[in-house]
Parts: sequence; structure tokens; C-alpha cells
Amino acid sequence: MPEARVITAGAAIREALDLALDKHPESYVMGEGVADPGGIFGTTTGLVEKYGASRVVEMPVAENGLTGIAIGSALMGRRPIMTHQRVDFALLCLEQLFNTAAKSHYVTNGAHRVPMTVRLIIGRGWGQGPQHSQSLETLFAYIPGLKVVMPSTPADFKGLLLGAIADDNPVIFLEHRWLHYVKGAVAEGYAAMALDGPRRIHDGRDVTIVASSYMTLEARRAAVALASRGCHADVFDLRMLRPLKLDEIIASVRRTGKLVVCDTGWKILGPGAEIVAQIVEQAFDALKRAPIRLGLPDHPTPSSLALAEVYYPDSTHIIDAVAGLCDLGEGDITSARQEVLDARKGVPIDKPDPAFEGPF
Amino acid sequence: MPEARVITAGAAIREALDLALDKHPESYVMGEGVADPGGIFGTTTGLVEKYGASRVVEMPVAENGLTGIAIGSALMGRRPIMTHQRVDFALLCLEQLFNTAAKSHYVTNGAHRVPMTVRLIIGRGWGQGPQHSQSLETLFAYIPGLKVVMPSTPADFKGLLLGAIADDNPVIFLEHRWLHYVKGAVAEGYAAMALDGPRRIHDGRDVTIVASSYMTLEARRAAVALASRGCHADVFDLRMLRPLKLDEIIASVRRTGKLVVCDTGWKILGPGAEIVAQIVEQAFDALKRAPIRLGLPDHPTPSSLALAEVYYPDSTHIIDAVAGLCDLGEGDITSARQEVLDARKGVPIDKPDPAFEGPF
Amino acid sequence: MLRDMLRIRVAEEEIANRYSQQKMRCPVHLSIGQEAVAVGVSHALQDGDQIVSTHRCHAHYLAKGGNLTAMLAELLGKETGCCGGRGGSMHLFDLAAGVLLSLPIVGASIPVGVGAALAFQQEQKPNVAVIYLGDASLEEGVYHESANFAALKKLPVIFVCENNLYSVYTALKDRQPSRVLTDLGSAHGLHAVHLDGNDVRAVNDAAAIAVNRARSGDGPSFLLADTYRWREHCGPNYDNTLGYRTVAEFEHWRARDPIAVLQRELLSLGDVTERDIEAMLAGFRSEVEAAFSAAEAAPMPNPVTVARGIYA
Amino acid sequence: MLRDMLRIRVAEEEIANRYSQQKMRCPVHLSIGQEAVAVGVSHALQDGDQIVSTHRCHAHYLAKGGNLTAMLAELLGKETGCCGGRGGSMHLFDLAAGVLLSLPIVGASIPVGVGAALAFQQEQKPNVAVIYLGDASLEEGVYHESANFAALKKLPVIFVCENNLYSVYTALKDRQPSRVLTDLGSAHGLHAVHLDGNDVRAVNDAAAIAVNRARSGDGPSFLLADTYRWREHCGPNYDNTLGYRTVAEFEHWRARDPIAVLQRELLSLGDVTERDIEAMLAGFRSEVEAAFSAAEAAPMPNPVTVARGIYA
Ligand SMILES: Cc1ncc(C[n+]2csc(CCOP(=O)(O)OP(=O)(O)O)c2C)c(N)n1
Ligand SMILES: Cc1ncc(C[n+]2csc(CCOP(=O)(O)OP(=O)(O)O)c2C)c(N)n1
Ligand SMILES: [Mg+2]
Ligand SMILES: [Mg+2]
Repeated sequence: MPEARVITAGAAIREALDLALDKHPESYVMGEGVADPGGIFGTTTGLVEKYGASRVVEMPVAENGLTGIAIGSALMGRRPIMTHQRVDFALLCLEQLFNTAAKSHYVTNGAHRVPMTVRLIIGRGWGQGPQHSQSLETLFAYIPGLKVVMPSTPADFKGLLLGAIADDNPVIFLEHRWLHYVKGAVAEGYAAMALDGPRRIHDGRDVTIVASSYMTLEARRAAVALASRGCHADVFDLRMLRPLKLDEIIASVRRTGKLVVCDTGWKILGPGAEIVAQIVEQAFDALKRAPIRLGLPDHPTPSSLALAEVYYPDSTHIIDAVAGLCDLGEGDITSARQEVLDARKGVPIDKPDPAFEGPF
Repeated sequence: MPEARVITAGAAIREALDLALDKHPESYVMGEGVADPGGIFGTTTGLVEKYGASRVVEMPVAENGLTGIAIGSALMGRRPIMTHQRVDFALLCLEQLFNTAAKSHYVTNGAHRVPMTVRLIIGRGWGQGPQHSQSLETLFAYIPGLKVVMPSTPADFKGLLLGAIADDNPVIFLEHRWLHYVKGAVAEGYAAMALDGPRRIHDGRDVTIVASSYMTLEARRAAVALASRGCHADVFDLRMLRPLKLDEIIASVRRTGKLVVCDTGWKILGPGAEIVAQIVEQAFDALKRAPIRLGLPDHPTPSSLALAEVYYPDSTHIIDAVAGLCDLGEGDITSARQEVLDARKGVPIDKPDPAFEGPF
Repeated sequence: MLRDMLRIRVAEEEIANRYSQQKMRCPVHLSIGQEAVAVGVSHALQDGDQIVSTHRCHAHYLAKGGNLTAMLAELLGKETGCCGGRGGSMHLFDLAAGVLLSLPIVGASIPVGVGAALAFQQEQKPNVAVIYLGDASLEEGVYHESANFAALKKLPVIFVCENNLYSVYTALKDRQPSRVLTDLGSAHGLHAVHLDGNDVRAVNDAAAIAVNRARSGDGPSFLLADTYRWREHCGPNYDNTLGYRTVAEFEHWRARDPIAVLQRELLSLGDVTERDIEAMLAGFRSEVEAAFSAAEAAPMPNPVTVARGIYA
Repeated sequence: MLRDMLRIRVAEEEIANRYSQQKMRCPVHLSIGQEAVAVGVSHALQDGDQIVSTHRCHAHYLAKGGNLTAMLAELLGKETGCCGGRGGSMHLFDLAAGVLLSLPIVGASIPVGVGAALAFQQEQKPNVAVIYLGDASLEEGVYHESANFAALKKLPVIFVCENNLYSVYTALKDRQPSRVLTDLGSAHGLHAVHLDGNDVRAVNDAAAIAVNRARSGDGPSFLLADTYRWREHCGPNYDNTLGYRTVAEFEHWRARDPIAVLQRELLSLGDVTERDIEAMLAGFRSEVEAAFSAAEAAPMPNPVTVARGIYA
């Protein structure tokens, strides 16, 4: 077993890219800023020096065209790893992603492959505002032929990114910006993870909580606070939105009868809608209460701190949801809420939560 | 009351455009083919002759740019009515639709308005294949700030299109190509309908069926066949996907305890997922059985007739779903299925169903 | 080149003849009248070179050596079609022949072709990618994004723009301002050439130069080939009665039939005889007939396979 | 024009000074060093004309007469901000002043500006729309789609491209091939002019001609203005230590400070005195100070309003 060190998810991404470039000679990184001093928030720093400009390709500001170019190269056997600094910019290249990348394998009856990874970063905080902090996972998860990954731990950032790169399908890799800072144990060396289903990150038999990406941290925090008050949540980190594998989660709901789903993006038509629908379809009789979905309210992200403060759901909302499902006492609710609020140490909501540094 | 004649939905659209151009001097129609001999499947025929090239604007093949141009003109008080001959082409202009059009009113704290209608046609049949027959309503319904309309009757095509044009928000108007042929009673004259909620199109207390766009025809057909076998469905034509108003449907489910939702597009993350999730959240105790969703299977549209035949769900699938929920007898199921199959008169699945000509 | 043009013409005319049988149940965009571009370019290419095409892809596919039976089978929705019936006429490809793909969204295949050239460059292969595009796709932003990158990286790629003056029923002058069209190539630093797209030798000469430049690392070219589509935008018929173009215009271009032009020349030079041509035509007719028979005899795809192959 | 440039400079320097107080909690993209373009163009415009801008919109907004306090309040996330705090620094607009909007997505505001011009044309108004764009947005397809339509319809619109040589840390030469940049305008049939973007008179002269053409129905223009951003792409600091550009290059451009250039000229002509300039500066400093005080004193938006106004 290779040794594990504690590093940030950002460093884990960089390590994965380095290993992938080394392992797959046909792979290359392309994006606006991949070879610049910023290095995509440090996740590509040093790679151009090591692999050269033909493996770490700085690109013009032309998301749609360059996506098509990456796809074309992938059809020819290259293995592009594209990066956009915000999910929002990828709205420009959806035609290529949804029509050409997602469908080529199916349409050609299996003859074509598009071994391509698209890293998309979800912005948050410091007044990013309406067009620099959208999450938009539903757009990608809706399209057959894409795979959609949303990691939360540094180990998953590394392992799933390696898995995405090694995968012969177009994989959308959604990175919440704040997760880059989170630390965790990450094994050295090349070890691609299978792009499989969710992972249980907290044990319990009272309620099932499903979260993805950043919301996994909030869910874990809530679960810990709840556990010390006798309410034990079975918490899942969803990890993959497409294909969506819910067997384990359904099995959990069969035990708990209660479900809370926490989306990182908008609640309406978020992955939570599909999860609730599938669980209702498949475990209807086991459900004791109506499932609860959490997600962003139905409007754009406001820039002002005063407004952002009431925009993002956090662990207090998860506690409230669980409290309702599990009939927690007022005292427990209040103290659990206080515990998670204290953990944030009063840091304003437009900055990353220092308590989420990890390792967890 | 203006008189109603029986006309096709295609003619109803043309009439609505004519009336809107006349009523709103600031309105104009723009799209590839709006002023050509095809006239967007006949829906814009003659308008350029009547209103001139500055009100009926032929455009270059540049969906993204022209969408932004339409938006800019709308911000200045014009009222553009854009048309794309396929929803699929609109993938090129989602950045403008989602960022600029959908958010301007919110971001400017109400100062800006984008009174714009975007007609998008859902292709089907005759081997349209993977990139000319996508429905994609989820993409639009996911975005706060857009309104999303999916009419099914000629009267609604006219009234809701007039309502969309008169609305001061960006409205996505999704037209299923096959519905253009359907006939129905349509009142003469200008009468914009409110962009409000669903409409009940068949009465019943046994099961609630929610359908949108083309699937409404299949649902009505199924309901009629079921009714004569003693199973009475409360059928709703959804009409609006965003904002989504489910009160009446929830009230119906409270009575029936059973729900079938039929999407025109893909089932996974289709509007049905949101509908099921909201109904479970709000009417959990009333539900007697797990709701059932119907929609397209999880892969692109194949071109070949042999494959398209098993791609599209129809009234037989709705009958099967209802049969399961309502414990229909084998005989009734078989004969109901036979009835709806006979109605199609053996017309191949890649051509519009002649029995859907209406009026209904 | 005459052979290849004749073969394509015969194949497409037979498609047109049979279309009303309603066995080919998908939209078809015929290239009749535009064959010189595909053939002239293809004759400048080698094995391993790749082309990408659009909705109007039959001629490009056949000229590059795409399998005729697999194409007809695809139009017929058969299991033996190049896409197994999944794509229809706008998705033709043939990996063995170097037809990378065709896409029905205007402009969509342009960057894909540039991507193929990028792959050649990254792998230091001596190959060239050819992108066929219509005049309308110059209006799509993706053309410009692609051209900029191709020029920036000096990629071995050739943009072959077939200007047939129309996008569906809309004339070029109603979609683009009046100015020199090749400027849309040279503004991006592409080696841009304007040529008679109905003169297969002119096309071939220009293509050979462009290919040579590309193979020698001199970067991408833009060939603007003027030509004309004879039949309706989509479907087997003539549509001059619709009024979007004049009969005079049509007759002007039909008089410049690329095949007739070359035939006349070769006949006058004595390089071929009327009899040679008849023999060729007869040969192609029976080849096409046989290909249709084979394609029609092939099975439809099995519906149980419909959901297979969403992921590799 | 000197006044306007000084005022913008003073305002932006004060933003930079105060940014570390962490009260302006949103990204800011300063135009320091690029003021001549905004001012030169604005002085050619009239009431009723409209501009659209990008992420780097402060100078454009102020030069067109955008409300200073509303801008600072927006940066501070206040209820009295031009967007009520909802947008932040990249969404500046001022309906009264003719600042239609600014958008943070590269290229996104370009077609919006063309749309404003289309509205003028449809309403037969004598107005002009100005589109500010960065050199990187020429790489986005939407620029080309917009330029094509503007030229096709001869719209009263001016594309003002500020070429400051960089997109974030990436140099122009790493994003675009070497060729004449104005060709990207003239290839679309735009009247294209290359000029010194740090010479406010040159900008103003060229803008006046372009405006005149637009108002007389002679169609759209493309002004390519060479200039330079002094500070980091986003934020208040200098970043020449990062190494993506040389100190020599920076110093070369700083020596061509558009304000200093004009001051020297006016001083030598005797049109202003050092004392005039000091007085102007003092005046602007207190104006900016007062505007900051007013903006800081304003309330934050009430959180209960957050969900309001999604639909009109
Ligand atoms: C993005 C997009 N917009 C519109 C269409 C509809 N469409 C199909 S072919 C075509 C005309 C294209 O004209 P051109 O590129 O000149 O090719 P030609 O048909 O003349 O060969 C159009 C507009 C499409 N397929 N894709
Ligand atoms: C579509 C899109 N891609 C990328 C970005 C990230 N981005 C923000 S500003 C910028 C640089 C733009 O450069 P330029 O247009 O030259 O303007 P400048 O910053 O130099 O004023 C980039 C790439 C974005 N906002 N939108
Ligand atoms: Mg054409
Ligand atoms: Mg720049």
C-alpha cells in the first residue's frame, strides 16, 4: 500500500494530473490558465514546466470551439483533460458536450470513444455573484452518455479524477472551489478509482442523508452534532450523479424510513428530485415520512454578503430537516444548531469555513 | 365571445404571431427561416409580406449571437419572438438565455426586463435521430428567471403564445412538432392566456395522470380507453414547467392517492422527477402507491425505425402503469391496450399519428 | 477524378429515385452538382488523412472511400449501416477510410476536424485533416474559434468551404454582408484561396498546395469553393418553383455541371471516349444497384440492442 | 477629457486603497492605465446613446456618466448599489446614463450591444450603441456572430476593442496567431481603425468618425485601441513579480500613461496649469471620499428581499 499523507484536495488534483500525464502518454491538459502563474487555483502549477506546452495547453478564450477540438482529438485517441475556471463558462460549450461528446459512442454503435475529462469549478463566496457561482450539475446529469462526478474528499478528488481520465467516456468532473482547501489523507502513487456509486461517510439507523460535493461537509457536520444527541444518521457522499447508483442508499432508506437529500445547486430539478423520485418508486413502503430536499432557493446567487448569507443552506438546515423527521426535542435541536454554528467560528459566509479544513 | 373555428395548432401559432405583431408594435419575429418559403413549418408564412423584413427578421445561422442580440433589443424595450427549428440548436445559445436573459431582471433589482419569447420545436419521426429530436425541457425548467411553456392543444398554442409574447420575462415556448398537425377549436381574435398552471383534461377519481406536450395526447387516449373499463383517471395537461404550479394536481392526488407522470423528454431528471418529489413532500400521507414516471429511456434517439419503435413511450405504457396502480384485470388491460393500438391504425411510429388529428 | 464524380452522381441519383419508396426513412441532403469539391480534395489526400463533414456528407464520404453499402444501409436504418442505423444520413463515418465523422448541427464538426489535426500534431504524424463546411457555417462562432486555434498552433488542417449560396432557402446576401468572403479565412491567418468549386482540377490543385503546406508545417488553409446545389436543401426533389432562387440562376449553374465540364475537357483532349463514360456509368449503376440490394437485404437492428453502448 | 480621466483614476485608486479593508467583498477589475479609451469614446457620444461593458467596467461606466455613489455602493454590496447589491462590480449599469449593462462572461455583452443598435434601427432613433470588449473576447465566437449581423444590417454600433495584450496572465501571442488584428473587424465588413488607446484625442477623433458613420446609416465600426492594464487582472495590486509580463514592458506602458500624456500636452500648450490639475485632483478626491461615505453609510439589502424580483 502506498503511503498516505495529509494534503489538500487542490494538491490532490495536481498530483492526479501529474500522475495521469505520466501514465497516459496520450493525455494532455487544456484550459484557460492551465499554464499561467495562477495554475487554475494551483491545481496545474508546474505541470507545463514538467510536460511542456504540447501536453499542458494554454488556450484562447473560446470554450465551445476548444471543446470541439478536444473532442476531435479524443476521437483520434488522445485523452484531453479540459478545465474551465467556472462551471458558468461551460454554458458556452454545451452543444459540443451534449451532442458530440455524449452521443458519439452511442451513435456510431460503439465505434467511437471520447476519452475526455472536463473539470468544472463551482465558484462560491466573496461576492462571486449570479454568473460565477452556479453549480448546474443537473444540466450535465440530464444527458445520457456523459458521466458526472462530484467528489468531496481529497482522496476522491485524486482517485476519481484519475478514474475519470482513465475512463473512455466524456466525464464531467465538478469541483466545488471551497473543497480545494480541504485536507485529508491521500495515498501516494497512481491509483485510479472506479467511477462507481456513493460512499457511506457516517453510520446510523435513524435517518438517511444523501449529499454531494460541498454539501457533504455540511451533512457530516450535522450528523456529528446529531449523533451526540442520540440521533444517528446514515450519511452518503453521492460522488457520482451519472450514472446514478442508488442501491446502497435505497437499502439504507429501507432501514431508516427517512431521507434528507442535500444538493449543492438549485433545489428545483436538482439531483435530489431524481433521488427522491427513484427512492419513492423503489422503496415506497419503507418510507415513514416524506423525504426532505435541501438546495439553493429558486433565484440567482446574489453578490452582497447580506444576501448570500440567506442563500446557501448549511448544517443548521440539515439539522432542522432531520429534527422534523426524527422528532428531536427542542433542546437537542437548539444545542445541535449551536454546535455547528460555533464550529464556523463566526467566519462570514462568503469565505471558506476554516473548520472544514480537515482531515476528517 | 369571438367565434371559434377548428384549426391546426400550426395555424394557431401563425395566427398568434400575426395578432401579436399587430398588437405590440415593439414586437418582431426573428429566426432562421421565418421569412423563407418554408416559414417554420408554415407557422410564419405570409408574415414577412404583411409586416416587412424589419418585423420578420431572417437571420444568419448564429444562434448564440442572435439570441444575445434579441436580448439586447428586449432590454431596450423591443419584444423579440425568436424561433429555432429544433430545440437541439438552442444548445448553442444557453449562455445567453441562462445568464443574460434569465438573470437580468433579478440582478438589476427589477430595473431591467427581457420581454422575449423563444419558440423551440421538438423534432420527432422520420429518422430525425440523435441531434434533431431532443426535448430537453429540463435544461430550461432548471433555470430561475425563465418561464417554460409546453402547450398541447391548438387553443393553448395560440393563447399561451400570445401570453408568452405579452409577458415581460424570457419565455421558452416548447412546441412538439407533431402537435402542429393537431386540430381543435380556437377562438378568433387576440386573447392572451395567463401563463398559469396545469389544466384538467379528463375527470376521474381513481388515478392522477400528469402529462405535458405531446404526451398529453397519449394520456388522453389512455384515459378514454381506461374509462370505458371503469378506471377513471384525473388527467392534467401540465402546460407550464416553470414556474411549476402543482396545487390542483396535489389536490387530485389527495383524492386518488395514485400518480402517473408522463414526460416528453428523458425520464431521468425530467420534470416528472420534480413533480414526484414535490407531491411526495406535500401529499405523502395521501399516496397509496408509489408514483410511476414515464419518459424516454436513458439513451439518445436512434434514427432507424426499428429502434425508434421501442424508444417512445405511448398510451400502452400509460395503461400499463395505471393498470399496475389500480389493479386492473388482465382482460381490461389487454382490451384497453388493443383499443389504443387500433386507434393508431398501424401507422409506423416515425410518422404522426393520424388519429391525433383532433379536434378533441 | 471523373470516375469518382460519376460514381457519386450515380449513387445520389439512385437515392433520389428510390426515396419515395419510403424505405430510406431519414432526412437526406444530396450533393448533386457539388461533386467536384469532394473529389478534387480527396484526390489530394492520402491514407491516414481524416475528413469531417456536415449534414450534406454523402459526396465527402464516398470521395474519401467510405463504404457505399454501409452508407446506403445507414440511410435504410439497417444493422449494417455505418452507425448500425442509429445515426441516419447525417452521421456518416468510416474509420477505415478516414471519414472521422459527420454532424448534423451546423458548424459542429469544424472544431472536431481541428481536433483531429491537433492529434496529428501532438503525435507528430504527417497527416492532414480536412473540414468540409457550408457557407452558413461561417456565420457560426465556432468556425472562428476553430480557425483562430488552427492558425495559432499552425495545425495541419484545411477548411474547405463549399459556398453554394444558400442556407436552406436563405441566400448568402441575406445572411452576410457583402465583402470578400476569403477574408474570413485570412483574417485568422489562414492561407486563403478562392476557387471555382465546379472545376475539379482547380479544386485539386488548390487542395494539393494546401495539403503540402499542412504537411510541411506551414499551417492551415482556407479554400473557398463556389458551387451550387441542384436539388432541394433536404430531400430528393427540385424546388426551383418555390421562388427562393431563380430558374435562370439554376440553369446558369447547371450549365456548369462539374461532371459535364470535365467530361467535355477530357473528350476534347481525347483522354476518354463517350463509350468509356457509358461503360463507367454502367459499372457504377450496377455497383449501386448491388449495394442497394445488399443494404436492403440486411436486417434491421434488433430492438433489444437499442439501449446498448451508451458508455464505452 | 482630462477631468474625466482624472476622476476615474482617483476613484479607482481609492478603490484599490480601500480594498484590503474587506468591505468591498467582490472581485474588482481596475481600468487604471486604460482610461483614455472610455473617456475618448464617451466624449463622442450623446444622451440616449448606450454602452455595454465587461467585467472591467468601472471606467466605461463612469465615463458615460454612471452614478459614482451607486457604483461604490454596489461594490460594497449595499441596497443603494446600482443592482441593490445583487450584482457586484461586474454588473454595473445605469439606465439614466445610458450604461445598458456590464456582464462578467467574456464576450457576452457584445451581442447585447448589437441588440441595442438593432432597437435603435427598428425604432429609427438617431442613437448609437458602443460595445467595449477586451482583446480576448475576439476569440469568442459570439464576437464574430455579432459583427456579421451588425455589418449585414448596417447597425449603428461601434465595437471598441481595448487590446491590453493580456487575458488574465496569458499574452495575446499565446492566444491568437500573429496577423493584423483589425482584420477581424474588416473581414466582417466593419469600418476598422487601429489607434493608440492611450491617446485620448486619437480615440476621440476615431470615435467621432465612427459615431458619425453610425448616425448617418453608414454602418458599424471596429476601433482597435492599444492600451495596457497597470494592476493585476483582478484585485487592487501590482503583479509584475509574477513573471507573466516583464517589468520593462510595464514601465514602457506606464511611461505612456494616458493621463500624463495629455497633461504634458495641455501644460505645454498652456491650456491648464499644474495648479488647475491639483485643484481638479483635490475636487475629485473629496467627491470620491464623499461618495464612499455615502455608500458606506447606506444599509445592506434586507435579507427578506432576497427572493424578490425573479420575474417581472
Ligand atoms: C446550429 C444549427 N442551426 C440550424 C440548423 C438547420 N440547418 C440545417 S442545414 C442548414 C443550412 C446550412 O447551410 P450551409 O452551411 O451553407 O450548408 P448547405 O446546406 O448549403 O450545404 C441549416 C440552417 C442546424 N442543423 N444546426
Ligand atoms: C466565457 C468566459 N471565459 C473565461 C472567463 C474568465 N475571464 C474573466 S476576465 C478574462 C480575461 C478577458 O481578457 P480580455 O477580454 O482581454 O479583457 P481584460 O481583462 O484584458 O480587460 C477571462 C478569461 C470568463 N469570465 N468568461
Ligand atoms: Mg450553403
Ligand atoms: Mg485583455
